[in-house]
Amino acid sequence: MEKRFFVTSEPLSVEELAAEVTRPEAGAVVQFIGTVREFTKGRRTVYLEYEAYHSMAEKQLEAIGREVKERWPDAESAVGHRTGELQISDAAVIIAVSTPHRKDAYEANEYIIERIKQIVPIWKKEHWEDGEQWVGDQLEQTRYPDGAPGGGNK
Amino acid sequence: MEKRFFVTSEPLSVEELAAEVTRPEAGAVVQFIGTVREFTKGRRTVYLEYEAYHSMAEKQLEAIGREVKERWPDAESAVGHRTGELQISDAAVIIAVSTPHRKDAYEANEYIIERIKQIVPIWKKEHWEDGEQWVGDQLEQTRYPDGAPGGGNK
Amino acid sequence: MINVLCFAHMKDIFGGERLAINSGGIATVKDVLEHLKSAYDADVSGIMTAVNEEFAEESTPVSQGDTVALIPPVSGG
Amino acid sequence: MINVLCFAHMKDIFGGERLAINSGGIATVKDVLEHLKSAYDADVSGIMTAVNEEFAEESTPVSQGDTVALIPPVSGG
Repeated sequence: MEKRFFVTSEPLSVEELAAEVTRPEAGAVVQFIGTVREFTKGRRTVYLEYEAYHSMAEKQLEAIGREVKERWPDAESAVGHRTGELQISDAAVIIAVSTPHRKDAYEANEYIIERIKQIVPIWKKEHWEDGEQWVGDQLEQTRYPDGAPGGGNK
Repeated sequence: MEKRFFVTSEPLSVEELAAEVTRPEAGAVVQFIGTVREFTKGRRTVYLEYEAYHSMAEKQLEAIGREVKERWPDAESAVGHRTGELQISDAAVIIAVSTPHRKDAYEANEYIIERIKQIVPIWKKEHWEDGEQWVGDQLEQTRYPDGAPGGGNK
Repeated sequence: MINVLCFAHMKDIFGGERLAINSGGIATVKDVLEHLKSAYDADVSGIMTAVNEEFAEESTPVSQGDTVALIPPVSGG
Repeated sequence: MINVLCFAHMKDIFGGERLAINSGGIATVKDVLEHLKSAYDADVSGIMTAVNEEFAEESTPVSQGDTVALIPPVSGG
């Protein structure tokens, strides 16, 4: 079997992620696909760049998978996160969760994306027409106001 | 463009449904895949048979799409429902919703499956090793206790 | 004539997907159901209906050429 | 030596993905950060760290051959 929790520079496939969790015991599969949005806060993104601490990111995704198992013992989950240069509408992350009954699949799926944004060492850099910036906080509470702190690219 | 809300006897594709709603304005796509579960209440399903009032079912799915637009104006949705004989793990329904921000995509998606189970004229018949039965109430509040009421197949 | 469509276990009750009933004396959905009850000795109590693909009430008018569907509790999804 | 991995804008601050620093006098993550601050005049305040791929505290021990990663606020998903 392929890895259930992985980071890759290759395009992600919803078909493959869904297949990873589909099984006779499941009546529901919920998938989340995080896609590159063209406009964020009125500013046009040309492309995004994702970087990962690859080995640790996969470990953290697996850890989230174990958290899910503790909270929803009947759930099976799989996550793929892409790295590198992504164009508008490309899938950056796909999360698939299967459960016997659908309510749990929605809840566990949403739990996973929240946790990814908290504990998985992956970073994105916005590339605009007139600049670029590492995004500091996916929860959108803070953003480095002018490029990287302490210097760095503008 | 293909129909966004359709009933078909052909296998459904998560790839195609996701593609229907993916767009530059969206940062999130949530998909629900309703799959045929092997065991329900301890009884083993051999296969399911889905029947639809085809033309009305598609109209009702479109009506649900309009309801979604009223509640989540930024959402785009697509639904495919399959009919005919379905084997264990086959997808009976796929719902795809895209929104700029993910919370809405989960909510709107769950809204759609709830509404399908209320107002779309589609029926399923369970086929077990020792019998068969039209399922009377998807909300699982009632089930005809012994086959069809007023006679019919056992 | 009035076309009657039967789905799910209604098909078994009426022995087919489509019936045609004479529109004489029929003005509403209620009349259609009464007719079916007496002509087929069928229990259609509590069944939902649609007239020309729109959900209907017992009081919904039905006339020559209309299609009335018998809609058991749905179980899609 | 102690391996230091720099991600996202940390790469720009330190001019590369990997640094190697001498383990002499280094016992904890805090020592590593102090060293980087003085050697690179870099602001690493508030940065998270991992030692050998596990999230760490300032008090987490670090020894010869360990890998310390500088983890800016993550933004995956």
